[in-house]
Amino acid sequence: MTMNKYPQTFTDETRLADEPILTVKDLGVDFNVENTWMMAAEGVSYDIHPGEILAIVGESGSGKSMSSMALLGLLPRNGRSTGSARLLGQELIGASQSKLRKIRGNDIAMIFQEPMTALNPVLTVGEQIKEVIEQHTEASPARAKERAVELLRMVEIPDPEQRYESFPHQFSGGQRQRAMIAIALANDPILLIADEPTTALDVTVQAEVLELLRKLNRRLNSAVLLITHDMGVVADLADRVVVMEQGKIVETAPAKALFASPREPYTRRLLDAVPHLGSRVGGVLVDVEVVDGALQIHERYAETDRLRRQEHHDAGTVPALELANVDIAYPGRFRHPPTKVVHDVSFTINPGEVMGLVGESGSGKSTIARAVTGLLKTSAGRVSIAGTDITRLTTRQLLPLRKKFAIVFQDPAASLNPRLSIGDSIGEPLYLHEKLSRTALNKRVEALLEDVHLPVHFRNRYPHELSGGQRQRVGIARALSLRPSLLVADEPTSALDVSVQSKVLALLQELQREQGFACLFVSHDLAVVELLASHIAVLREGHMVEQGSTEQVLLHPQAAYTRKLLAAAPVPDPDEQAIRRNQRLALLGAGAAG
Amino acid sequence: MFYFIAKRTVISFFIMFAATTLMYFLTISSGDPFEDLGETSGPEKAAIVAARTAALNLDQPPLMRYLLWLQEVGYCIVPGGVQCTLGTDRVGNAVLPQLENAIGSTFRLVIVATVVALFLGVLVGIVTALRQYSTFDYSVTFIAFVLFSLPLFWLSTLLKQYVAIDLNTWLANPQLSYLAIAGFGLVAGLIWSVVIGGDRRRRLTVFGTAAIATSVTLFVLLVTDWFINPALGPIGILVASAAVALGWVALLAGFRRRRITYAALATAAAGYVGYLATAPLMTDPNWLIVLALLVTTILVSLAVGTIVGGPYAGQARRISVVVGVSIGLLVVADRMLQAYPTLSAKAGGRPIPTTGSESVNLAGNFWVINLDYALHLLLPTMALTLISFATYTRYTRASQLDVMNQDYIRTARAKGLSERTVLVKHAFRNAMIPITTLMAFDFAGVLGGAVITETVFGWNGMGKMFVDAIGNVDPAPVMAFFIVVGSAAVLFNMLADIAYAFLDPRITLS
Amino acid sequence: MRNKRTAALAALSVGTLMLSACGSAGGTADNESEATGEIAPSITLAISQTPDSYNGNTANANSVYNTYVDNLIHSGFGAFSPEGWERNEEFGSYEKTSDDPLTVKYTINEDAVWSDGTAIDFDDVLLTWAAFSGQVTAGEDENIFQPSSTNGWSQIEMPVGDPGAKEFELVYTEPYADWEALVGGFMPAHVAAEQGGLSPDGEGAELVEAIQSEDVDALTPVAEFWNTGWNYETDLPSLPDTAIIPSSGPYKLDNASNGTLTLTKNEQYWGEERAGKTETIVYKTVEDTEVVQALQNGDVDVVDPSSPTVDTKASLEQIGDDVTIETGTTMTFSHVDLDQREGAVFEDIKVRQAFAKCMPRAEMVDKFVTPIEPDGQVLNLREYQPSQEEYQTVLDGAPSASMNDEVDIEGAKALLEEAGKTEPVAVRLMHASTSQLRADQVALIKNSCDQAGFEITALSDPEWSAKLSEPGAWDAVIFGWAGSGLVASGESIYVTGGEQNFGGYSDEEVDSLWKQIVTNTDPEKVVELKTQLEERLAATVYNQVLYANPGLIAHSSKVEGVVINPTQTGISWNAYEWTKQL
Amino acid sequence: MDKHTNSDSRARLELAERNLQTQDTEISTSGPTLDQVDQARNSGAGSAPRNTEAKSQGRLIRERFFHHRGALAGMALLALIIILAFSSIGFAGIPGWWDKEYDVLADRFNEGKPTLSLWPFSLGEHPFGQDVLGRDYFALTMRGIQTSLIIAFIVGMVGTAIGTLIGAVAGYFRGWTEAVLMRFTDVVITIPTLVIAAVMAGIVARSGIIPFAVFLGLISWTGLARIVRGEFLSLREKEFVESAKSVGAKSARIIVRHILPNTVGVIIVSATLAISGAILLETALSFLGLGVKAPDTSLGKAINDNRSALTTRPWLFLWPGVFIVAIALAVNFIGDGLRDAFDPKQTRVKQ
Repeated sequence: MTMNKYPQTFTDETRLADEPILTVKDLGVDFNVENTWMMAAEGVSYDIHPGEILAIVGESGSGKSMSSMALLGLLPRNGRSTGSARLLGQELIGASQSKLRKIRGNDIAMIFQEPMTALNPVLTVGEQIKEVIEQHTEASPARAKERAVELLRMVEIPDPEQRYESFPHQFSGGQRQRAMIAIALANDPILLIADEPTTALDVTVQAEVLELLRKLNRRLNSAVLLITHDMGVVADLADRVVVMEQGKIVETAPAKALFASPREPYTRRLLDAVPHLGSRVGGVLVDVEVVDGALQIHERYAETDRLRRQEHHDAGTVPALELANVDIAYPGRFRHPPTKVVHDVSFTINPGEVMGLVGESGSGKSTIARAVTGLLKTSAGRVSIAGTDITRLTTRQLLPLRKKFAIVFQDPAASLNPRLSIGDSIGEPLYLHEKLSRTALNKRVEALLEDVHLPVHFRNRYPHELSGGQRQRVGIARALSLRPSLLVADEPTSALDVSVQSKVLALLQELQREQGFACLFVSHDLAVVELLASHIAVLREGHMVEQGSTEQVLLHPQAAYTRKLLAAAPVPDPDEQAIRRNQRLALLGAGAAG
Repeated sequence: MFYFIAKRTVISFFIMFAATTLMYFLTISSGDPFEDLGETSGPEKAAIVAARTAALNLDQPPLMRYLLWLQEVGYCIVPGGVQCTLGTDRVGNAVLPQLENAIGSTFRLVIVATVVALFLGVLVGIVTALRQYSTFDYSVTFIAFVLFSLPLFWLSTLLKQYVAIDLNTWLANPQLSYLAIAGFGLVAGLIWSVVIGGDRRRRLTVFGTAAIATSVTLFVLLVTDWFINPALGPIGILVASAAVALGWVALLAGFRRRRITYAALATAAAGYVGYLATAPLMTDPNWLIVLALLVTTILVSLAVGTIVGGPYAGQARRISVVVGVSIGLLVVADRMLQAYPTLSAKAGGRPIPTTGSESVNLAGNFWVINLDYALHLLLPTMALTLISFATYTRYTRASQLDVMNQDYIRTARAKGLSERTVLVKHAFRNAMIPITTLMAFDFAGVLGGAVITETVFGWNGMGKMFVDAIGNVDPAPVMAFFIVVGSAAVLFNMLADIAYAFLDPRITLS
Repeated sequence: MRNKRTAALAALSVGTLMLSACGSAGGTADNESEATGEIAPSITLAISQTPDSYNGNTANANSVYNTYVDNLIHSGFGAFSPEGWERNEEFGSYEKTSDDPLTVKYTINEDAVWSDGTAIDFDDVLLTWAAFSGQVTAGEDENIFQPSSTNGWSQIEMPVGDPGAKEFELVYTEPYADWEALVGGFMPAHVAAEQGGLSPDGEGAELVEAIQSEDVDALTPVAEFWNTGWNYETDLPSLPDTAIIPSSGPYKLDNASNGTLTLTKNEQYWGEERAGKTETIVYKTVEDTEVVQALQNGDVDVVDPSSPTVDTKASLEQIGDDVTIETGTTMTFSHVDLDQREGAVFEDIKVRQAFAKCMPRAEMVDKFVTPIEPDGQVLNLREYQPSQEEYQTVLDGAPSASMNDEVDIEGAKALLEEAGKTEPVAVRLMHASTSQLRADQVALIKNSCDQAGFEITALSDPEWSAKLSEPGAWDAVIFGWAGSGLVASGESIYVTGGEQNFGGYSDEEVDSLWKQIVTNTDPEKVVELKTQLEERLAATVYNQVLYANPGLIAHSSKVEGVVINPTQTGISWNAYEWTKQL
Repeated sequence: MDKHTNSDSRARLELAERNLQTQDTEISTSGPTLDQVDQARNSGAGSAPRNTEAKSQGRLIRERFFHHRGALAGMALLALIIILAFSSIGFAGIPGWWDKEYDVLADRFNEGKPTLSLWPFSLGEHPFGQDVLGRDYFALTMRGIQTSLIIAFIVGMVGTAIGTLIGAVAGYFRGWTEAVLMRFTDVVITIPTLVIAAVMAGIVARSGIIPFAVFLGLISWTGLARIVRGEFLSLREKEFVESAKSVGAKSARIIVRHILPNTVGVIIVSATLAISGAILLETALSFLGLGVKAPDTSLGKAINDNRSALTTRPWLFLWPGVFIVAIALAVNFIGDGLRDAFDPKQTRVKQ
């Protein structure tokens, strides 16, 4: 492609001088909510140079997304932007829609977070790529289609000719994001804005997409403005980092410098809050080496762990939870056979242990969590809680047993009934099982609120008045209200910002220490699991791939899948991440042989 | 697809069976089949009672009567030599022929009303969504709610009085004072300025332009006796064809690609030539000729699109066909308008009828007869349309707003697509998906509404058949009506699901 | 920018309209014929129900709307005109030749033919006798024909004659008071014969033979055809084959579509006086409530709403000079029947009289009649209507009948006291639930009679008609009877145990009077007997009659010749005379 | 109408999230209003933002509802009509301020023409005129409004109760229960409401307006049943329901305490629209002669009885019609406001 992308005012000369291609100065964004202008971002200034990857990081509500949308004039109707943003000297803020339209998709392209919703469901992927080419060039439809196929090939979609005719829903999540990238790159933009491009993806897919972005950045020399909350991603990709909080820039620094020595306290706090994979066990995959393209694995721990288990067994400890050869299937309907989502899974959690159950989406980890709490029927095998097999119990028989286990859900917004006050929500299990008097109930609820560090008067509030972290604390209080011997936590922190996540995790650890319950901790995030779990089980597509002590699994993974998973998780440290990246590529290169 | 249809048909069959059972017993227990004989004296009464008892099998227990009726329906489903009658009414006449006769006019009414309501409702709904929270939006919302709240027959009665009778009186002697002309201009200006919106200056410009244009047009039309001898005429068609061609290009493709614009204009030119060439054929055609001309139009348009469109042949062909068919419609409209004076004279100078579905013994050419159909449809369609229109407007508005907030619209904008492409290509099709479901729902509702409309406007359709039969406690016609309406409801639901799957590739029929 | 373009589009679209106006030069509009004195080819008459049969003599098809059409397509020896029975000499003549046994000699006009050219003669008469007499039976007295009634005809012996004869004699086994109006309803026997599988040739000899030999097997298919073969499809989507529906009147059936029936002039019609003046007469089905707007809009030319209200008249008047209105009273009258069985509220004649005294009849007339028909009045007789000339004579001869012309609350109170009623007398007054008029009438009665010591409860019932013959379901009931102008038709209402004697009234004198009336063929004697009957019915308070319903017709002022006809013949009785100016 | 219910939901969510997020870091006892947040920011001081003032769900809904101008106008209009109808001629034996009764006959005054005059305002003897029998048409219209409103509210309540029950049971229990109930709903839905009403109305109408209204309610639940079922299908998969199940709450408790309160918006909106639907249905049935029977009266009956009076005595036809339109309009606007209030993003429209 030899199209000249730069406006006439811009010559090769200036480009060579490495002038910034985008200069943002004092950018502000406000929204009109109920006739009040509310600030979403202000005083945002930064430059981007050709070929550079600039990351804007911040937690939710930091204004990172909206300030980027403002660049292209894509704010919602009630938004307005002030300040200045110059693309190669052209002012973008306040430019007419027709002028901006010529820039969008052409000079500046965007990638959005949710590839499913960001692609039009009723148009073929090919059509959606083709139209952006036709919009900005004089290419004939046939030529545009050729180019679209070429782009699909470039983003590594297999069979691009056939996939051209496919609809978005026929693509996997990663492929959709690739298609989105193909759209963005269709006209060789000078700047690519990637708004949380990998947040919705599994780690292994994320690693691939990040790899693709890096490759394309290098090949096309487009600058990338990366908007993300994930420090791992930043460490993996960014050259320079802008940290935002509450609509303002806190710190701007080259990536390495920022991670090595953050200047601002906020940045420091943020970085501290991010769990670092391998921080507890001292690294990951340490015993895996690739020597001449072949894997070398040291096996040390496996035996020790097996022996420890045997000890427990011999001592006659009744496991808090024991799964034996469990199958779970969703019931079939007329002409549709049942779909089996969990195959022959067995594991044991002894009292006081925390078992991390890890897997990507579709691995069946949440399904197991629900089966363990009696919300789903198993189709085969045994689920014993404190020695009682719950799979054969009727609802009535199960009732007294329910005091022994509890569950905390992923989405704190969805797991609390929006129409019940916090107090009622927390008190419900007590009300159902202990039939307490009003005053006794109130006392217990107050105590529980204190346990999870929430003020007592929150009792009378409703879930929507609480932040995500507070809601999750309420969820924990509710789960622990009956002092269960087993807590099932289903991704309890994955919907939370990192700083909040660390607090909730700390709380969980604290409570676990105090109360000594066993815990099945379900998560996709190995770093989080590492912090809490003494044991880890890895699931993939319903099959148990590997289980063992945390050290064993992280340091000496047996299964190729575990290794892949470990290698794909980015760590918030550019240097380490660079090494891990190479390690991952080497592992991939070594193939699935291991 | 086949499996889906087969499965739905079987389920629908059982649902219909259960519903007919319910309906049958409700109907026969709904009153006294001899109620009308209360004021009849003498031996006639006994004779009628005997005859009616025989025709309705009133000497049988209800269950037997139901089984007998089922048997009659069975004859229609299973071909077995016995004539299909759908039972007999209370004077012993077979119901099927009545139904066949009634279906025609009812469906003509209901389909025209649905199509008009759908078209206008979707159009206005989209505009209100795009102009959300504008004066236009508020006005349409208010009007839609008023229309929701109107009792159908109250509206129909008012329409007859103030639209048909008064308009007819005016048409007999079409005159307007200058003040009235100016008034119409002002109203038109107001509407356009509100529809188009923008800042104050733009509104004023639009208002002025539209007001003056409307007033002048009205004045010219009146001065030239257009309302007495209306027609578009060759010049009108020429101008209108060009406008239509440019309009469709603006809406569907934009003027960026010259070849497409040329293709549309070339089609318009071909259409105009065709109009002049076929003039003798069109003075008194029949449906076959009209159909043949339509096919020819489409073929010629395709050819023009392919030849002129060049690299953009695909899009050019589509637009050419739309332009060609639109010009065909213009020609038809022109012919109908030309037939107006003849029809008006035949109707004694009162062209808009208040009752009936067609003029009887109307000797006239193709256009006169079809204009007569159209004018008879005018009032009942208006009544039925207004209420459905309100539903479609609200629904479309909501759907369009929902779609406009979707991420893929933001993506489309971020791609730098023109607003036209965003709306027509990305938003419209998605916004139409929920409308398909509404259509199925609304069609059944409109069929129900036809019961009232037909009675008010003196149509001999299914609605009237139903109302009469209910009054007479005469189950066979009621059931025949219900079989049609129920089947239509079931069928339209199925069609809606198929349309849904067609519009939304994520849905597969199974 | 976008908006500017839209504005331009708006202007453009308006401009298109503007330009197109110039194009109207190409129009090929017919100039409307602005002729005066020319007669329109068609007159449209609105009727509220669709005619359902060519043969209006069957039980199922005996409706007034069929009569409206029959008037023009079937001729007989006479018909009821507004002035009463009127002979139709164009069809034929008749004379009574003997009183005992009653014998009438009929002669059909030599030229009288069906519109298909077949002569109207003896086979038609014989088929009519066969159909109406109830004497052609299969098995146990089961009439193979379904006539609307066998009254009168059942007393006639089988006419004797040859196929093709134009003259015939009818001999009655018992005298029959309404013999004049009885004979009519001739259907084309040659069509019935052919459709029933008999040969139509030889002036219908086969059919005549079959009837005379009482060959039921041969006649059954003919009877079946007579019963239902002439029915139209419901709502008149189309007519049957015109070959089976020939006309004997000034017009013949031409076509039908969607409930609209078109008659054209019968070219074969032999007469002159009754020959049609307008080319086609169109019957259009229009609901009563919609006729005014239809007339105003010119959709129809003549309307005959079946129960006109004050508003019907007022809105017609409001249309102005374009519409001409005629009013009169009809033969239908409203009345209150009283349950006078043993133990019923009105068993005691004093209570009946009291009820009659408080009945606000003048007020009802004021409210419901005079706004429509200014000459309307309170009705005091049961067998004669004010529109009949005998009305006054009979009324003068029956003093009890006009006893209660004025409301007399005090008198009613006194009567109730005499009857020993100290508590208010509870009366359940039943009426049809569908009629607002009846509800209003009940409201007026309650308003007045509650003052006199009654306590009236309105009993609005959709199944009132079934409940009429249910003793104890009501105490009083308000509804209407249609007078017929016939002598004998009221018998079943008044005699002991009569089928329509819903209140259980029984009076020996009345019973014996009726016996004499029905067999009397002398009109003057009948009037005398009926005068006695009226006196007795009023004196014993059989019921309380209220008023004769007002009637109204309206027509476009361009139409001439329309005359209101209160009898069951209806508005179209003289439609052959109608003309419409263009 | 709330100007920003749709377009800014994204931005609003983000801002709201930010305000709540601050609580996570600093849990304190009272929060600032939006303005206070702004002030705090503008003053530039790094003072810790305080918490947002808590608004209960109910209060939010109320606020959104009261920001909906159409709904407010609808409320006012409906309240006015209800007060007018029930205070003027009284109800259930309690006398009202209007001195004439709807069923008392009187002499007609000036041909029954209305005496209402707007300028100078005066009601006169018979503001809406008199009917043929001289009954005061104002009183009659008021009585009609009472009947129509009673019918409409009963229909709304009965239909809502049945629809909710069937929808809830079908949506919650799934399986055979759902199959049977929903097929039954399909059967009823196949018959257009007007048709089934027309068939049965003749029988019920004679028993008086209450049974008539209950009957209409019995046939107008199908739409709601489907909606409620849909809501239940999605809510029963929600984590808070699983959460309740996991602590052993019984089905009845889950339905009543956990799911139902979350569908209340849909139900209320649907009930409102059922009310306006019922008014129109009653009118349509009256037109077919199958509605309320004399001596009862209703608005539908009043206009149907006086259909032929349109040009001669228009007040008889127009006044009840105006009230029908006004009531239906008011109720529709209230429904619209409620919908916006309960769920600003909801896209469902009146069916």
